[in-house]
Amino acid sequence: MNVNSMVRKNAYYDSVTLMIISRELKKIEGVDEVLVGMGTDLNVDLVEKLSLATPELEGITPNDLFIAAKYDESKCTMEQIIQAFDEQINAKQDASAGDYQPPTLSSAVEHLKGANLVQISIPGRYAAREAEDALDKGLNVMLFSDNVSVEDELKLKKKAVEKGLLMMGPDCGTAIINGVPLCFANVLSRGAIGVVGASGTGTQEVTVCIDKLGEGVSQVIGTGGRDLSERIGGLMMSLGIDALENDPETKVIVLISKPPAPSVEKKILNKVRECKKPVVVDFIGGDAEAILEAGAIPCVSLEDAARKAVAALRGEEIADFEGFDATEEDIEAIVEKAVASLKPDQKNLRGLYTGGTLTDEAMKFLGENYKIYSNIPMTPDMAIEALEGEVKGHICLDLGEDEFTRGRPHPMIDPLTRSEFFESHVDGTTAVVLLDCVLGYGSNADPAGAVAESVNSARAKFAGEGKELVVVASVCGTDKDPQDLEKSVNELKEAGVIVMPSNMQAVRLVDRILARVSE
Amino acid sequence: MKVNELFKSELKVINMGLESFYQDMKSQDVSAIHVNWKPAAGGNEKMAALLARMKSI
Amino acid sequence: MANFIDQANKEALKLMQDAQPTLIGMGIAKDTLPGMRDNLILHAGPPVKWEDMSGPLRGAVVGGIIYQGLAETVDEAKELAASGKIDFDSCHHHSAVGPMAGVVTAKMPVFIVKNMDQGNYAYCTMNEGLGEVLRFGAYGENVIKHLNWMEKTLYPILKEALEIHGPIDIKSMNAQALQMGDEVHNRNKAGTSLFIREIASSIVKTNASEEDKVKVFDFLNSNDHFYLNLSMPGAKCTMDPVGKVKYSTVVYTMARNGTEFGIRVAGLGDRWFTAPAEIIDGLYFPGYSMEDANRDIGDSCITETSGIGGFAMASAPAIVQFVGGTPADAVQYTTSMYEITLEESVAYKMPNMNFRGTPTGIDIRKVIETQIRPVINTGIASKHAGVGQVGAGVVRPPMKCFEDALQAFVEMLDNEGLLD
Amino acid sequence: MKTIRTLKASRIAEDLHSYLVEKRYLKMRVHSVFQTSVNLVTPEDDLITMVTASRDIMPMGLTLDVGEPFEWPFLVDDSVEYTGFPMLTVPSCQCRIELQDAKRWTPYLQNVKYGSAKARLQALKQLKTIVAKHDSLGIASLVSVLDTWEDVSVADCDNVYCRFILHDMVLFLRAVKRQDWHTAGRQVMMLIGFGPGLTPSCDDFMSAVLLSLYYDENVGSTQQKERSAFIEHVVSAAKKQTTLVSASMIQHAAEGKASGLYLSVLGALLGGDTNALVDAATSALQFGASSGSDFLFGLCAMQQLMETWRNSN
Repeated sequence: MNVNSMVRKNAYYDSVTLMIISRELKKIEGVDEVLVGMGTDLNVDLVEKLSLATPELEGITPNDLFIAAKYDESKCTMEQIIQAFDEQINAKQDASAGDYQPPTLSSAVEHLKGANLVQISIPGRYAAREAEDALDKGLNVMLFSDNVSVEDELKLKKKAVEKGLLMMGPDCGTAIINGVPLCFANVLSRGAIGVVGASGTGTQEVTVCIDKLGEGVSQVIGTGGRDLSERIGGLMMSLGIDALENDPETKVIVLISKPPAPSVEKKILNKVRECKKPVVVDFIGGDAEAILEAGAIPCVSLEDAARKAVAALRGEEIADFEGFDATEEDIEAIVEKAVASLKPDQKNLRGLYTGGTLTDEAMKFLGENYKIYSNIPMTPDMAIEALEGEVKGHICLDLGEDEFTRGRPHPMIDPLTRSEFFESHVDGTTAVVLLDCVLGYGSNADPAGAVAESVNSARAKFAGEGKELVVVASVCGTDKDPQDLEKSVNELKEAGVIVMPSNMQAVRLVDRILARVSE
Repeated sequence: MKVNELFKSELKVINMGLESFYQDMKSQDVSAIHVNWKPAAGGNEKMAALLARMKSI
Repeated sequence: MANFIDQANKEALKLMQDAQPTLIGMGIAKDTLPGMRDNLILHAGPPVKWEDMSGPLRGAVVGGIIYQGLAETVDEAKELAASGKIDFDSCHHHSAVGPMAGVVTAKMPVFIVKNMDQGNYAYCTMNEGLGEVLRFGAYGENVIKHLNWMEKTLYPILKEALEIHGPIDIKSMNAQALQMGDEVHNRNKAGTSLFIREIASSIVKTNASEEDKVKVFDFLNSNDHFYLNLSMPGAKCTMDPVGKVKYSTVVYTMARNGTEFGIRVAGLGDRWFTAPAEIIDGLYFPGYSMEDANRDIGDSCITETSGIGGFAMASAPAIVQFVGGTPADAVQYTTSMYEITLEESVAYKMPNMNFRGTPTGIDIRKVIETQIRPVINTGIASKHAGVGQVGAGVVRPPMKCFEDALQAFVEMLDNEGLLD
Repeated sequence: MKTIRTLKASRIAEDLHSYLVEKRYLKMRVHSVFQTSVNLVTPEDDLITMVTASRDIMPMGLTLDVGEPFEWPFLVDDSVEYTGFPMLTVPSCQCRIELQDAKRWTPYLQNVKYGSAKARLQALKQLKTIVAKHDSLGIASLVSVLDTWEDVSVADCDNVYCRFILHDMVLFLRAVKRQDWHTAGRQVMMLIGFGPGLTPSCDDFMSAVLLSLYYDENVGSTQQKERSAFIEHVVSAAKKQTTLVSASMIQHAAEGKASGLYLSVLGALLGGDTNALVDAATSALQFGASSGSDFLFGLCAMQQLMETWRNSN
C-alpha cells in the first residue's frame, strides 16, 4: 500500500461535488481509502489518524482543498487519482465550452475533416437544397425533415443512386449506421442482421426484438415512407439491398415496409430473388405468396420478422410466431384476472399509440374481429369523426399523425398529447387501454413515467366509480437505451400496467380480453 | 459503392437542424459538428435572388 | 473556371496581402493631406452635415475650430460651424483616418504612412490619450492646451526622432503586437510598447530639452492607445488601392460618423452605403448605461476592414474580457469571421489559433449569404460632448449597408449587361 | 456571442442592504462559484452570497431572478464593483446585477412563538427520527448519542468522520448540558473545521448550536457572561480554524441569522409545529451533501439540552 496526497490552494467546490468526487475516487481499482476535504487542522488530524498524511499536507490552510489517498501502487498511481479528480471537476466545464458552429455545410465540411454523413432536420422547403449540396459533396444523407416534395425526393434519390450514396428520407425517423443511432433510434448490439426499413417505428420494433433475442444489427437503413411508392420506385430500398449484400458483416437482410405499390413490389422482389443472402420481408399485411415465390421469408408481424431473421442467421427452423413468450396457462391467468376485475358495462378498447406502424399493426389484427374507430380507419365509415360527441365504441389512435401534432412536438418527444387523450377518451365504458412506449435516442426522457402518471390518475377516477382499469403495453426499447428499459418496464408495472414483450403480443392479449368481455 | 466505404469508416456526422440530435451524437462520443443553419440570406428572398443572380455569371 | 468577380477579388486580396504600410515621417495636415485647407474640417465616417452630427462630433468640431484659431469662444465656434463657412468632409476622402470623432484641422500634425507596395499614402493625427480629449468631443481649455502641447512639443520631437530613425515597418510591428496580445484596435499596449522601444534612442538623440524628452516619454508611456493612430493609417493605406479594383466584392472601407455607419465596396468605387449606426450594447463603466451612449463612431474599424482588430480577437484574450466574454468567445469571434472573408493573412498570424492567419478580405456576398456581420471591437463614446469614453463593446455594421451594396452591385452588373 | 448581460436581484437580505447603503464604493472579488450559488468576498473578508431563484436566500445574500440550470458567467477572482448605485458590476464578463427591484428579506426569525413544552418535545422527537433515518455522509448519525448518553462506542458509528469525532462531541455535549461554558468553549476547538464538505460538518452543527442559543427564550437567567464569552469564542475559533464560508455562517448564527430554510426549521421546532417541521426539515436535508443533516443534528442536540436546563431550573 502506498500513501500520497495533493493540495489545491484556494480551491472551492460545493459539498455535493466533493462528495460525488470522493465516491468516484474510491471506485478506482486499487484505491483503499480516499479523503477529499478542506484543509482544516482537524481534518488533517483525521488524515493523520488514518495514516494518510504525507509532507504535501504541511502548511495547508482551511481554504485549501486536499486529496489524501491510500492505494495499491501495483494497481493504480496517484497521478491516476488526481487525473480522475480533475476529470470529475472539469466534466461540467468542458460541456459548457461551446463548440464552434459553422453557418454553412461547406464550412462544416472544413471543420470536421472526413465527415461522411449529414443529418438534416431543417424546415422541408430548405431541406432539399441542402441535401443536394451534401450529395454533391459526396456525403451520405439522413433527411429527417418532412414536407419535401416528391419531385425533390426523386431528384435527390436519383443523384444518390448515381453516386452510390445513402439518401435516407425524407421524413426518415430511424437509421443506425456503423452502430450509431441517428434521429429516433434505439441503442442496439452490433451484429449480422442488416435492415432496410421504410417505416420508422416498424423498424424500431423489429430491431429492438432482434436485440432482445440476443442478436444485433450490422446496419439499419431508413428509406423514408414514400420510397416504395410508384413515383420513387423503391430507389433507396434497392440501393440498401445492394449495399447490405456487399457488406461482409451482414449475413441476413430484413426489409420492412407497408405494402408497396405493385410495380415497385415486383421490382424489389426481383432484386430479392437475385440476392445471395437470406432475406426476411415484412410488407406489413402484404402478399406472402409473392415473397415466398421470390425465395424470401414472409412474416406475420414485426416481432415475427425479427424472430425469423434471427432463426435464419442461426440456421434454425423458420416458423411463424403467433403466440406468446409466456405459457398458455399464464396468459389465460392474466386474461382471467383482467376480465374478472371489469364491470359489465366496460367493453371498449382504447388504443393510444405514439408509433405509427405499431398502430397499423394493432389495427390490422384487431380490425379483423372488431369495429375499431380510428384516425387511420380501415374503412371510411370507421373514421373517428363517426364517433364525435361520444366516445363509446372501440377506438385506436395514432397520436403521431399530423392532426394531433399540429403546433406541438410528436408524442414520442412530448407525452402531453397522450396524457390529454387519457383524460378525454378513457371513459367508464373502457375495458382495456392498449399503448406503446417507445424508447431510444430522440424520444422523451421518460415516456413510461408519463404513461404511469396517466394510468394512476385514470385509476383514481375509475375507483371513484367503483371500477378498475386494464392497461396493456409494450416497451419498444433495449437495455442500452438512454431511458433504461428495465426502469421503464418497472415504472409501468408499478402502475399496474400489463407489460408484454412486443407490440404484437400486447395486441394478441388485448384481443383475448376483448373476446371475453364482448361475449 | 460509396455506401460500403461508409460502412467501413468511422462515422462523422454533420448535423443541420435540431440541436438535440447533435447533443445525442456528442453524448455517444460520435464525432459530429452542428451547423448553425439559417436559410440563405436569412430567408430574405430578395437578397437570396440577388445572390443567385450573381452566382449565375 | 473562376468568373471575373472571383478574379477581381483575387486581385484585391493580393493588394491586401502585399501591402507594405510604413511610417515614413510626420507633417502638418495642411501641407500633407490632399485637398486640406484652413476652413476644412475632416471627421470620421461617411460625410455628414453639421445639422446631423451627434454630440461628440459637434464637440470635437467646436474644439477643432477653436484650436485652429477660427473662433475664440464656444458660441462663436458653433455659429461658425453652422454658418456654412466651414467645409466638412470625411477623413477617408483625404487619405486620412481618425479614431472616434476623428476631427482633423489644417494645423494638426499627422503621421505619414506609405504603402511601399503601391506607393500610396495615409495620414492620421497623434493619439491624445484618455480622459478629456477632442476625439470624444471635449473642447475645454485643457483640451486645446493639450493639443497645443502636442503640436509644439510632441510633434517636433517625434518628427525629428523619426527623421533620425528612418522608416518604421508598421506591418511587421502589427504582426509582433498581435503575437503579444494586441488586436491593434482596442488593445494597443504591446504595439505602443514596441513603438517606444523602436523610437526611444532616436528621441534621446533629438535636440529637444531633457525636460521635454521626459514629458514625451511619460506621455507615450501613459497612453496605451498611442499605437492605434499608427495601426489605423497602416490599415487605411493597405485598403485604399483595393478600392480601385473593379468587379471586386471586397469591402475596402467601414467607418462611422456617430450618426451613420458606412461601407464602401471595391467594385462600386467611392459610393458609401450607409445606415443608422447602432448604439452599442456593450459593457458600460460604472455609473453609465446605454442611455448615455452615442451611436457607434470612428474610423478605427478600418483595422477590421483590413483583417485585424475584432477579426484578430482570438489573439487578444485580454481584450475579450473588456469587450466580449471569455477566451473561448474570442476564438469564436475570429473563427466566425473566416465565414465572410476570402483569405487568411499571410503576415498576421495568431499563436492560439495555431498560427492561422487572420481572416482577411470581407466579401459582401458572404456576409449576405451567411448573415454574419463583421465583428468590430470598439470603445463607446458618451452622447454628451466632452464626457469621454463610457464603455466598450463589440459592434457590427447594420446589415442594410451590405444589402444595399449587394443590390447596387447587381444593378451595376445589369447595367453593364453582364447578367443574364 | 456575448453582449452585456443584466441579472436582476429579486430579493436582498436586510443586513446586506444596510451594509451596502453604508458603503460608497466597494471592490469585491468572486470567491467561489457553485451550481446554484456564488460567493463574493469583500476586502474585509465578509462574504456576500448570491443564489439562483430556487435556492434559499442567505444572510448577507441576494436571490437572482434566474432559474436552473444557470450557467454563472463569473469566474473565481473576477472583480466585482459596487459604486453606490443599486447595482453590482462584473466587468470581466460584461455583467451587471441590478438591485433596485429586490425585495427585502429579513435574515432573522421574527415574532417567535414558543409552543407548549409538550408540543415542543413532540416536535423534537419527530426531528430526531427524521435525522436518524437520513443516510448522512457527515456526522448527523451521532444523533443517536442524544439518547444513549453514558454508553456510547465507536462501534455504533457508521462512518470514519463519526468515529473520529465521537469522543470530543460527547465531551462537548456533556459540558453544554451542565452549562459549563468554559469547558464547552475549550471543547469547541476540537470540533470546529472538522468533517467533509465545503462547510465541514461540525461547523454546520455549531451554527445550529449558536442559533439555538440566540433564540433561547430563557436568556437572561444565570451565567449570561459566560455564555456570551462562549459564543464569542466559537466565532473567533471559526475565523482561525475553518473555511471562510464556514466562519461567515457561524458569525451569522451568533447574530441569530441563518438561511430562510434553516430559520423555518428552527421556528417550527420552537413553536412545536410538527407539520411545518417535517416539511422544513425534509427540505433542509436536501441541502448540500451533509450540511443540512449536520445542522439538524445540532438543533436536536441543543433543543434537548435546553429542555434539560428548563427541567433542572
